[in-house]
Amino acid sequence: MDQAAEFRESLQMVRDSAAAVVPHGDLRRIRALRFTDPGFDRATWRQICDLGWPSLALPESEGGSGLGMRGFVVLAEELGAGLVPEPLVPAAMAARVLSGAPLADLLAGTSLVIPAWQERPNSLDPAADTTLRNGRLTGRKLFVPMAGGADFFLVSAREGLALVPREAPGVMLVLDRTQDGGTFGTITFDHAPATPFPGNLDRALEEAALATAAYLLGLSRRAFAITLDYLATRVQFGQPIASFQALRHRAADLKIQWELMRASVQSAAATLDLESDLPVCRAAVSRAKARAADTSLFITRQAIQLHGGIGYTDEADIGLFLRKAMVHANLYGSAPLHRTRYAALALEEHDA
Amino acid sequence: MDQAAEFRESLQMVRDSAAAVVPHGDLRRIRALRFTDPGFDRATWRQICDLGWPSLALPESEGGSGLGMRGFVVLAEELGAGLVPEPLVPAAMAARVLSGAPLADLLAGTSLVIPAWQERPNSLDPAADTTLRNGRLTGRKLFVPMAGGADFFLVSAREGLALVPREAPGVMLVLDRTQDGGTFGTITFDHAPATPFPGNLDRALEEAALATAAYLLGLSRRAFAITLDYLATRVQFGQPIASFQALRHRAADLKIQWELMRASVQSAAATLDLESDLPVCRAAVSRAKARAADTSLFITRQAIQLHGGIGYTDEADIGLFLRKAMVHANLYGSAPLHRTRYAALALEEHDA
Amino acid sequence: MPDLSPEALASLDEPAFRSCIREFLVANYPPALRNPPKRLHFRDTKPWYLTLSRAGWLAPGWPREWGGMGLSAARQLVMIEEFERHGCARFNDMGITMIGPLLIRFGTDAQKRFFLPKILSGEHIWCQGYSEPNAGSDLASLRTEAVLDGDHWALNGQKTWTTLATDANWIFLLVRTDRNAKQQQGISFLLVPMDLPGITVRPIINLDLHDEFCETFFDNVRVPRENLVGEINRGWSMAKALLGFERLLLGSPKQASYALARLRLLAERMGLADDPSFQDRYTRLRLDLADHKALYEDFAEQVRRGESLGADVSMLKVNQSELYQRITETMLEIAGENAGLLEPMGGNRELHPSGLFIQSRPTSIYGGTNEIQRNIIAKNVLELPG
Amino acid sequence: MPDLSPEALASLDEPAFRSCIREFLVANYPPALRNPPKRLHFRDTKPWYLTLSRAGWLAPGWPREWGGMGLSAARQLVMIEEFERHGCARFNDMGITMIGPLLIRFGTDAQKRFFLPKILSGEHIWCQGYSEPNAGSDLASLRTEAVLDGDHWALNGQKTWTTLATDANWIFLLVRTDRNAKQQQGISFLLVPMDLPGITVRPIINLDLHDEFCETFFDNVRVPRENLVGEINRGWSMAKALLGFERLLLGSPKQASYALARLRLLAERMGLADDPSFQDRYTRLRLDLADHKALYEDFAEQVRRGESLGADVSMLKVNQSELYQRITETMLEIAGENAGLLEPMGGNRELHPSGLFIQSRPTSIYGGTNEIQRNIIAKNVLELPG
Repeated sequence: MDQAAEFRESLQMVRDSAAAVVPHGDLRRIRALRFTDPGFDRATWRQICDLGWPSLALPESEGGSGLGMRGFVVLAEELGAGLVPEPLVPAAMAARVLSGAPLADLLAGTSLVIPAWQERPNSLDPAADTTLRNGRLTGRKLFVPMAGGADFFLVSAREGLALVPREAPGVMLVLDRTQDGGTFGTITFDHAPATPFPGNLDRALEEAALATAAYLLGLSRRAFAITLDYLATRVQFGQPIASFQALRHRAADLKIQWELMRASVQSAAATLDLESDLPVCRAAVSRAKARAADTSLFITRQAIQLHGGIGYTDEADIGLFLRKAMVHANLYGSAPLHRTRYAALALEEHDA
Repeated sequence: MDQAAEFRESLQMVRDSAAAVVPHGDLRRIRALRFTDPGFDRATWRQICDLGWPSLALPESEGGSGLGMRGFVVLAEELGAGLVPEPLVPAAMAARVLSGAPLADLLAGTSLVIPAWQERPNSLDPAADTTLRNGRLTGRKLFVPMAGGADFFLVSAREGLALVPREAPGVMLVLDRTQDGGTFGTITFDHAPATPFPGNLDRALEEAALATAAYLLGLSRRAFAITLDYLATRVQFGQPIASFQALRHRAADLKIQWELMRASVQSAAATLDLESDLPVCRAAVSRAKARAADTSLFITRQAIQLHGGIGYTDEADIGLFLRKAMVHANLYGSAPLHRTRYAALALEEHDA
Repeated sequence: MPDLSPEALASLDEPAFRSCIREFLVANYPPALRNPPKRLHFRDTKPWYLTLSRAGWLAPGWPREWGGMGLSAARQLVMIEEFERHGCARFNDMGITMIGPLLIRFGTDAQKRFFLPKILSGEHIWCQGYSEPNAGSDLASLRTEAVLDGDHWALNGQKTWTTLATDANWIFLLVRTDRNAKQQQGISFLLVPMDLPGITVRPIINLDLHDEFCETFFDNVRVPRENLVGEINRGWSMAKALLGFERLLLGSPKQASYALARLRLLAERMGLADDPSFQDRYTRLRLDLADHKALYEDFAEQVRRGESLGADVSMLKVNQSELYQRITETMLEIAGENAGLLEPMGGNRELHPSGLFIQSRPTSIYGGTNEIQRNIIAKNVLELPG
Repeated sequence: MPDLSPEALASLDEPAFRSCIREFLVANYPPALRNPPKRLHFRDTKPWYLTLSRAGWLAPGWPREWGGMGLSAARQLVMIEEFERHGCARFNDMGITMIGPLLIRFGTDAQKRFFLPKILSGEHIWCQGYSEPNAGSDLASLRTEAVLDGDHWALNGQKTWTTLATDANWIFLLVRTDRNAKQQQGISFLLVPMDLPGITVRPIINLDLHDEFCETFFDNVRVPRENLVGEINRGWSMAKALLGFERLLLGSPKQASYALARLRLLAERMGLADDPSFQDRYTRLRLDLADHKALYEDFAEQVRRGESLGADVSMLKVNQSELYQRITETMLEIAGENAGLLEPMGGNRELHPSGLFIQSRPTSIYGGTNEIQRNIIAKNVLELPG
């Protein structure tokens, strides 16, 4: 077996391993966790840590799998297919930056670290107004995913990064519910005690954006599969509605769009693994994230439409996929933001 | 019969009268005139003048029908349905401005006056760099439709309008062929003798833009009708292809788009007849022209696709409609130009 | 305050009529109920229902002899326009719009005398039982069955999408009364009190997390024989005959128009009001709405002239719902992370992109999916063979 | 100049192989023929054909024993990519891509010895006779018929879309040889010299006002019996078996990529390069192209691994053609009045929006319409029932 084939096989193993947390087709756990606090299951989170997923994308020298982002997007795709609410993407973002004991605790599943970097809606800019002076952090962070379940926040400040315990004095957390049953936290830090940490979030943000695209890829795949099943099962006018050509062509279009999304995400992952030039990586991520945001909403909207009335009930699982897409499509940058960034970053090709 | 019903009946009479020049379904005359000089038939032009069409939109006091633009768009729609190449729209534009003997000669069909006002591509601005000094005109005009058949040009200059005989010294005309078999003239005036004429083209340009939208409406209607016939006739896999649901739904979409275009054009015509406020009129014209440009190309493109291979032959009439739409879609402002103008002109509605 | 009785209104010209309605709404409509984000229950709309009832304005289309306003279709449209403009909530109107007209046209005198006053007084609140889990767009598959057993119908089956069934004390049903009849034959129209033994109502939580819809189950329910309306086995023909200018309303620009104004508000909030790329998209949507309004006006004009609407009115419904959806999709796209919020942004009901996005979804499904509408256009408007 | 013989090339690694091809093209390809706006006739491409023939490069996929290069699919792809990158015109390649492989696989020794050298020498120029006026996507309706009459086939019927038939001296046909067989059975593969009595070729002017396509009529043409290839009544199976990685090429990003570069040029000429609304649209098209290339690469990678392509390769063809068309539609939209010009703007072949718009039209029709491709995806990829 050549190297490329071996790599493909390793990716397949990652994909298969996701079944540990994503029981095929059964969304009862997902339903039960909606609109609860913290919106995910701590036991499952520990299981995820035992499986080594938060560090999957790290180099082998740093305790990772060596499969890089190509491995991580395969995993994120599978978790998306299962609508898994546990905060793997933010935690992996933290793992990219942390080291020493905080990293070990995070990876052991004993201490969940969630980055809190955003101060404006629809922004990818970790530059902050938040200040860190004399070990005290002051500022306000928005849209922190699953913040209610964090033990620590990894906060970006003007002076650099800092770790703040969630329970520290001066940390005020307000939770807003999201359409998928999770939460966004708004966190106000008022002279909260904080431990400075070296490094920056540049690379971690790109990885989180791409992993979110992969999560959207997975949820779209499953939404489409459920819809195909429905088309094959639902009978109207004496025939399965899958036999109606207009719906068949729509399904073909959804398939093409999904494959474009897949190719986009996977090629961006390869770029992140093989390219060191940050603008090139950013262009690839923007391309994938813009595509994923648009296409996941397109596919889940069409999935509802193709289900007809039943698709508009909360009982039907298909709606869970739409709601998840609504929340994740704009995380780590909306499609317009990424298109604008792509236009600014990507070189024009002159070879055509 | 109430007034509204009477008016509707008058419009129907205009529509019926178009049959004089538009033989139902027979495009032999149109084919024969393609790529000839001047690209239209002078005898037909005289017939058009005999029917009083160039002055149709004028008030009764100025020799018109009193049916206004609502009447003129009905006529233009019918001429579009027949792909009539005779330059009614430019001539009517001239008729709106002219008076006295030049108008009488134009309306009698003895002297064809074509406006030459454009100096930049995709512009609706009749403001000109051309100068008119001491009865001599100097400048350069672009995209003058059917210029090869004109007897006079009605030229916009900084100092106002002027009439210039085509054969005057200092007038150089270069013709470029257009995809529909007609021509665009580029005219260079080098101290050409010219007769100043009062007035401006503001209103005339709006009317020409709207009449062009109506022409596109008509050609789209006929292209769609031909396509429906083809769908009902062409057999594949043992059935008329009209029985395939994907094509049926496509046809339904084309119908909806056509009806939107019709409603847009007809409501804009009513606005021009009933509103004196120029910005309000311009917004209505821009709305109709943007819609007509987009939709006529959409419908004719789809018409080719639905015809399959035969649609890509020059022998099939359907291609004539696509080529006509390609030329007329951008006359008197492209869709992007009109959308931009609409955004700048149209009041936001706050009543929703 | 001018005289607002139906008799007095009848003598007014259109502008005066219109301004009377505006004044009435300003004076009487509960401000808290303007533009509600979700369909309201009868507990919320009851005071308004009774206000209309007292004014004699509850049933614009019914003849005056039965307590209606006796308005022409044109005048009813004016009323609807003004109610929409004011942001009036839809109340439990099935008695007014469906059962009243049905009984007036096909009912016995006894039925009219019994039911119509109780609708106007708010004593009877009706819900509709047409759809079934396996008979949505396909009425031939209707399975809820009524079998005559002495003086009663024995009723068995299940209806779905019985909107606000939990509010209603009466339901009207299409039921199968002849198993052997083909297609839409063999279906009858039955009126059923909701408190009969054997009826179970189960609210369905919808995608908007609202309990507007219900499933209603009938298990050997015994319905008095005289509760059948009109001829037996002619239920579907009667139901169809009632489809009047109401089909126009499915294509009203109201929802898209409301959404577009909210889109602009959202764009301002997101700092995009002058963003050229947003402006471009917004202008296209404005143009789409303006042209939709022009098309709607053509159909409304038909109604005003007293003409009946053809199958082509389906075009309005398809176009409106898809435009409305494009607008709310644009909202999601520009809202950033706010697109995922369950509640309105900053508690401002006007800034709720995810809510409006979800509410726009079923408009291409209910009242016959847009796929069914396109089938209708292809068959009945374009007359395509096959 | 390095040794460019097929033998020498075989020993090179991919980058070296690729750069050899580039050098060869720079040195040998006629500059005037780069990126021709229309399909060229053999009178124009003949010198290049013969250049390739002399170099032994004409038939990359044929085995060396028959004068080919014996390249793997992966190496053939490299060659194609480099030819496309250089803007090489397509020549009359039906002999190389269709008949050669067919005879090599299914032909008799006599057929191979007779035909293959004449293809390589340019003596035989082939055209394809598959489509008929009533059998486009529907091969079951094929009606051109060959009836055995002694030592000859009596051939009657009509073929259409016989591309560049006026250039060809041989045509290969799918013909019906068994009237009673069902579906795609009963069809055979026949080789016919164009100079036989009873053959008429009529060029069809296409929408691009070019005579690329022809109709070809057969009126009692007598074709020698031995001109049948392979088994009788198995023609369609053979033709299908030849569909190899060439289906990938129908989805190559080449056309869209070329068009996108021209769109940018046009935007600059129209003063729109910095227009935000254009930029927004242009960026979307760039992203669409980049993602199409990523998808294309996945299929190309399959070919490089030596795997055969499945029905899902249809997705590439649909997506490429519609992307190409969106790009040329954008050209028309921004070109102003220039969109209507018959000839390139200012004589600059790179600025011809209307020409490219028209040329992009048939890409969603030929090679199986996109409607047929979607049928295939629904049936064979998604395996939808019905």
